[in-house]
Amino acid sequence: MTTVAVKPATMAQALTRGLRDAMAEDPTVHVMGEDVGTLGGVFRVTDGLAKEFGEDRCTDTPLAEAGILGTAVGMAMYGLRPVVEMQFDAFAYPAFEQLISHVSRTRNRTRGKMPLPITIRVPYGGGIGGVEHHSDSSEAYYMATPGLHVVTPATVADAYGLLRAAIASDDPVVFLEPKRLYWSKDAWNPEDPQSVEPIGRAVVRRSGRSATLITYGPSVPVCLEAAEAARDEGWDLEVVDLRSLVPFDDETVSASVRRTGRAVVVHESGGFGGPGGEIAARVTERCFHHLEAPVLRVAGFDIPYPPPMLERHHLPGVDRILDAVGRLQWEAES
Amino acid sequence: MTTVAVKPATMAQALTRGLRDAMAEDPTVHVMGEDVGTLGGVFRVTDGLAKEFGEDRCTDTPLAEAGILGTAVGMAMYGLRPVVEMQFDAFAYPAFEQLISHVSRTRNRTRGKMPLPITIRVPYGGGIGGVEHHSDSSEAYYMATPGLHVVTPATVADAYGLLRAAIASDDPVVFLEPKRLYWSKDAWNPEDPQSVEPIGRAVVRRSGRSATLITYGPSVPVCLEAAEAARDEGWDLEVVDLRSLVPFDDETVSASVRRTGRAVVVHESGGFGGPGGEIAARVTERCFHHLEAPVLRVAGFDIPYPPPMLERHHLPGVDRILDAVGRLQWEAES
Amino acid sequence: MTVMEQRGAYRPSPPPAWQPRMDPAPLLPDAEPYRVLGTEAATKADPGLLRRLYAELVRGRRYNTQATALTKQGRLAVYPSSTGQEACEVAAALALQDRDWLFPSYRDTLAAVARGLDPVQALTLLRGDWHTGYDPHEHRVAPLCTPLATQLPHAVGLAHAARLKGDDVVALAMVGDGGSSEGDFHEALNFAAVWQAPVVFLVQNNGFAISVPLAKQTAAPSLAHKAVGYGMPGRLVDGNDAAAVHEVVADAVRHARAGGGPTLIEAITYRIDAHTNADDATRYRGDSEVETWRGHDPIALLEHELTERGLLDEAGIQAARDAAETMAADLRERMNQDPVLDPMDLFAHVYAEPTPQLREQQAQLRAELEAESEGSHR
Amino acid sequence: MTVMEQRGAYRPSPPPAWQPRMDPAPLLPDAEPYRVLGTEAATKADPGLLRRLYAELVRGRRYNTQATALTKQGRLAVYPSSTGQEACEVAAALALQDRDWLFPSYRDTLAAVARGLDPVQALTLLRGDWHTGYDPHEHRVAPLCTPLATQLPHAVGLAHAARLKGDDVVALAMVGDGGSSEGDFHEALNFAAVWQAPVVFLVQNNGFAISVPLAKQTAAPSLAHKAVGYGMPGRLVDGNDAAAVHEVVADAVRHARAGGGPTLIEAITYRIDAHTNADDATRYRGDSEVETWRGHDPIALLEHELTERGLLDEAGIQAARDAAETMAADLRERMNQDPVLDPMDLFAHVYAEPTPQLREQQAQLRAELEAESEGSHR
Ligand SMILES: Cc1ncc(C[n+]2csc(CCOP(=O)(O)OP(=O)(O)O)c2C)c(N)n1
Ligand SMILES: Cc1ncc(C[n+]2csc(CCOP(=O)(O)OP(=O)(O)O)c2C)c(N)n1
Ligand SMILES: [Mg+2]
Ligand SMILES: [Mg+2]
Repeated sequence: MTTVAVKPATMAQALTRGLRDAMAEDPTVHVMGEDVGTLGGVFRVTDGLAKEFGEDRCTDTPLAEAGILGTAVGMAMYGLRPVVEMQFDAFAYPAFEQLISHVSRTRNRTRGKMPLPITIRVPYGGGIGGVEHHSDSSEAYYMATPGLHVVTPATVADAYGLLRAAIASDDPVVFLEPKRLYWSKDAWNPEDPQSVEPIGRAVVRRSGRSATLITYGPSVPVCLEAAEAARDEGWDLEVVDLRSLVPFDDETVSASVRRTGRAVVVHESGGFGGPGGEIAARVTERCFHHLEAPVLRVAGFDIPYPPPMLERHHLPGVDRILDAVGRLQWEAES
Repeated sequence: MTTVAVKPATMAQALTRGLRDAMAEDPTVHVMGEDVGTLGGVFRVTDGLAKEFGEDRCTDTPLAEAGILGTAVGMAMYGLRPVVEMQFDAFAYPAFEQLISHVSRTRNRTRGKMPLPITIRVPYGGGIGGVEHHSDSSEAYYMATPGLHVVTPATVADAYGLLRAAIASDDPVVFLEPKRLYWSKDAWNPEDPQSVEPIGRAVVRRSGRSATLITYGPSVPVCLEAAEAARDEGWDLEVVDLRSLVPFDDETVSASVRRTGRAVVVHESGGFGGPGGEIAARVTERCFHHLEAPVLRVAGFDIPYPPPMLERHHLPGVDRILDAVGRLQWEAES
Repeated sequence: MTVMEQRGAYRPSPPPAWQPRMDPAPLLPDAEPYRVLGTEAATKADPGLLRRLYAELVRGRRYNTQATALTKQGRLAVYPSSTGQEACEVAAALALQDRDWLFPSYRDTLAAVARGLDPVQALTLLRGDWHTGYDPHEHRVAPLCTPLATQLPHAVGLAHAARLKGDDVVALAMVGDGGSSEGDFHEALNFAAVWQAPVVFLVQNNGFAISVPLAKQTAAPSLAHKAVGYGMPGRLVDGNDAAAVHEVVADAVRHARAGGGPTLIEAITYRIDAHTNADDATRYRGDSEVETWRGHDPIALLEHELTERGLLDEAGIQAARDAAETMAADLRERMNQDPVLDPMDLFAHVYAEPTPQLREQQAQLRAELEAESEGSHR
Repeated sequence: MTVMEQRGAYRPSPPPAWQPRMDPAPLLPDAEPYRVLGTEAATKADPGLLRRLYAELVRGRRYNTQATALTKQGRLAVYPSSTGQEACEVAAALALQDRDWLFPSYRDTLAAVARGLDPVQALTLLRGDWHTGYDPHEHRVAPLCTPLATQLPHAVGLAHAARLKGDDVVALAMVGDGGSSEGDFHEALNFAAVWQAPVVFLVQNNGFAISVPLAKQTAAPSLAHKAVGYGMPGRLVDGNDAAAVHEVVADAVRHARAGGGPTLIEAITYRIDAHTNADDATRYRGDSEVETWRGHDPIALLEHELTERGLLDEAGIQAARDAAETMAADLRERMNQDPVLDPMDLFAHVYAEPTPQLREQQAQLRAELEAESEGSHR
């Protein structure tokens, strides 16, 4: 066994590596989307793939998202594993009919005869100063659509592992890539990537006893930061990174909340009708008698994503999270 | 004051009347969609409007939902009040980009300079033996989209009142028409329709002391039936009809749950990521110390809408509601 | 370099050469729909093929009437009849090879049956049973597609995938005149042309989208004229002339198989029945229009040609009729048996493996069903 | 009536008469893009108009360079330059009347400014400030549209509404070659043709959609050829020839205003700069292509024509340049001032009245801001 130096890699690099390894291992994996070929994608995640595997395996499509996903459906029907890139979150909307009416349902419609192993990569979320339509958090739509898996990495290693698992899945997976973590770095060895995590397992990123922060994707680092800051207030916060919104890991989440007795759900997507409602409701159903306070939510406001100059007021930050933790009825304890 | 005989009318008739009265009162109201003109719509809700107001006011459009909603946006920009019909729930999906990226955001984008008073009528929900794509409950998508109002009537009078309020609203309103209530009848006098209710107020349809059923649209009659059946079990159930999902009437709902101490949210839409999560979470946030048990949810399963021959197993019925009520930890009481 | 810096030195060059990528003329459809029956071309048609088409048309018509009858008996939830359009349905399907794929819309049960699908399995959707009662891979028939035009990009993707794999498979995608207005129509045709995918698009222009007549659907000279905007050939054909439809589709299939790329075909036909059994066509069209089209009936047209030319006699007609009756009797009988559906199957194929959440719901339903069967339920 | 009953009595009638609704020939674009500068047609052009176009082009180019410079100084978040495309931007905008509407895409700031919009207000979106910094009704300029092609149906709807109201207003909708692949393009053109709405669609074919060249976007002879599939005329024009663009757009606007319906215009041009300042164009195209197009620069073309014909002298050029510099200096100065945004405005225009939920969130933010300003926050 040789020890390889572990150098820091960015999440974008890990994703590129994930696509490359999947394409090298499985000739049915095809990457397609706007600008994914020659340019390597606007975030360079598909960089080099067209060169290495040819334009038939990594294809610049015409500019039409429903067409991209719709043709991917047909390709999957013939046995390919398309990995589709939607250039930005809000530009996936034109493909919603194909997504809801076909991608999510064809396996069910054909009684298992026509599975659609399609991975839909969606760079998502705000915090990068993007103009309108470039910062949406649209996971609520995907979660409400049975037949889809919905996953989102928060670490460099997960970006690789979850992407490999998504591409290997025989079901369609919406793979949400937190844009503002693309350039986040971590010690991660591309020559020896960690084993692929199965889809559907949450992970405790930080153990704590006072309360649980339930979060995912771009909000994970924010929650970890909040947990550090909370030590000054005397709180020892646990942070659970969901990684997969569908399927949902009730076991890990409930176990944590039963331990701590208090929970705050944190995400960037709008609060009303957003993922937090589902999460809070199911945690409450399962842990009611362990709860010292209602499960609270810290989310984006219920507004269209604001312009860059105001986004910091919209995004859940450390202070807003600590405020919510402070409202977890600590008086009850003493 | 003359007394007029109050004859029973169907919900479909009340809707037709609502459109007609709105068009007669306000020449800027235009109805448009597939088959709304000559045919009067596949549910005959627009019956007679083209004849009375001309094809320019009630227009058979080409068959393209994004085009219908997109041109409605332009018409609204010029001062009209388009009332758009989506033929069935699942056929609204092609219009999602226009809905999310423009309809819901143009007022905000233009700092109030370009309001879009568009009403989007969507016949929705199951229970009518419809084949696939004709029975979806898609309210979760609409609720998660800030800038839209989302309303749904459960009674003949509300169908008229809410539709008038929706058309009069200066904001876009997604108006969900429960298909299986189209032919439900009620004493309602079309010659003297009740005053128009403002959007955003829930109503207690049945008072009770044991627990609150929180519901809307097609599930309201089911909950009322369940409440009757519950008397045999010794439960006196309160039924709250939300009528408006956005804005949400926290006041009425919380007041009811504080009174009863227990609640079940009932809807036909899928449970996971569905409206019930939001409702349960916000009720819990507001009523935590009044709750004897977690707020439970009775919803459609997390599956694509099933074929007619199996839909009765999918739809929340009286038994399933009573089962949930039975799980509201009544032991705690004694 | 600002404008002013450029000045002086600058001598404008001619515009970078503009070249249309191809001559549009050959892409344009003929002014008249192509016909075979009753024309010189009919004499060159293969008599065996014509007889086969005839038998299938008769069977197809009988299928339509039988299925419509089944709606009245409550054995079908709904049936969108293709009476009057049998030539499009049948001749197009028969123009395919076995290895080719068909992408039907909800109205195209007949085309699916003509490809060998079991007539009962083809009706599960419309019966209220599970959507796709057949294995799409068996006869290479995609699920009957309800959301209009959404099957077109599927056909393009499948054909493209086959071509990448080196299989000489062609996909035939069917859509209505109304469906041609959807964005998916546009995107599918464009992808097909850019990729030179082996797809044939067949638009059955039957004059109506439910109640909406063609004139409210498009202002184009013909739907086939849309082809030029994608850089593919457009063909117009008399959709009630089975021989003509077969020839035009077979040509396009051959062209696609040979690597020539996609074709858009518009077949001019007419929907004799209402949109479905639930529709009342008298609300939007007059009887005289229907009568005119009855005078151009696809079966009668072909029967006339065949009998005039001595290729079909009373016995042959009777044989076709008998075969159709046998099919109808079988269909009737089998459709009169209640299908047995297992409610637990609701969870079986949402994912390859049910999620933990679905497993919980499965358990809940199982308990409910047990309670129900024990009669212990309320 | 079954097939067998029909038989005997049946004599097939000819197919119900097929008539193309119009002759497609006049709808087809010419094989060569229309040009004015350097041709005979230029002598007939109005010198005043040409001079006005020239001044606006010079100003437009300066706007592009200034805005790009502002991105480097961090004063703009992003700028999609239209350098090389100024003739399309400016000439098209000037072909409109005051009462007409412009529906620009995100690249068309210049066209909006040419309509009289304040140069700073036109940039709020790209600065990171609120999206639409101007009142769309004031200069009849719809918000700059980011989701591609989605503005096209808006233009159709507005034009249709105006026509219904009896106002002789025309809408000009701008879109790129890439945007023409979107379903919304198709649906908008179809609605416009069916409704005979007074809209003009101007496709700026600048050769690329970010990195994707036209050949991967379409296989059509030209994008203008798409027009025939909708039943509207298609026109091809040299997009770097301001006089030609103005004439073709003005013709189409007149045609629309007179009730003739929509027109699709494809302007052949080239994006000299990268897609935006954030893009690296060297990854997908070579310098020589760019150089070729620099030789067909819209400003130089017009300047050459005007000076050759004695309609412009050094003083005139200097005057245009000075005006452009004045605009640029003003833009620079005003863009260097930090805009003051009120965070509470986040809730002001989501609805006509904030919902109770938004009022709660408003209160929360207000409390946070107060705590922050009191320095009492963590
Ligand atoms: C996306 C979508 N919108 C609306 C419908 C409802 N619908 C079913 S059939 C039909 C008319 C279709 O007309 P056409 O495409 O001409 O096919 P035909 O029925 O004539 O065979 C409509 C509007 C649908 N199925 N899908
Ligand atoms: C619906 C949608 N998909 C993707 C994008 C991302 N995007 C922005 S510009 C662009 C290329 C547009 O090309 P074209 O239409 O030719 O216009 P150009 O940039 O050349 O002016 C893309 C893909 C978008 N804005 N909207
Ligand atoms: Mg039709
Ligand atoms: Mg372009």
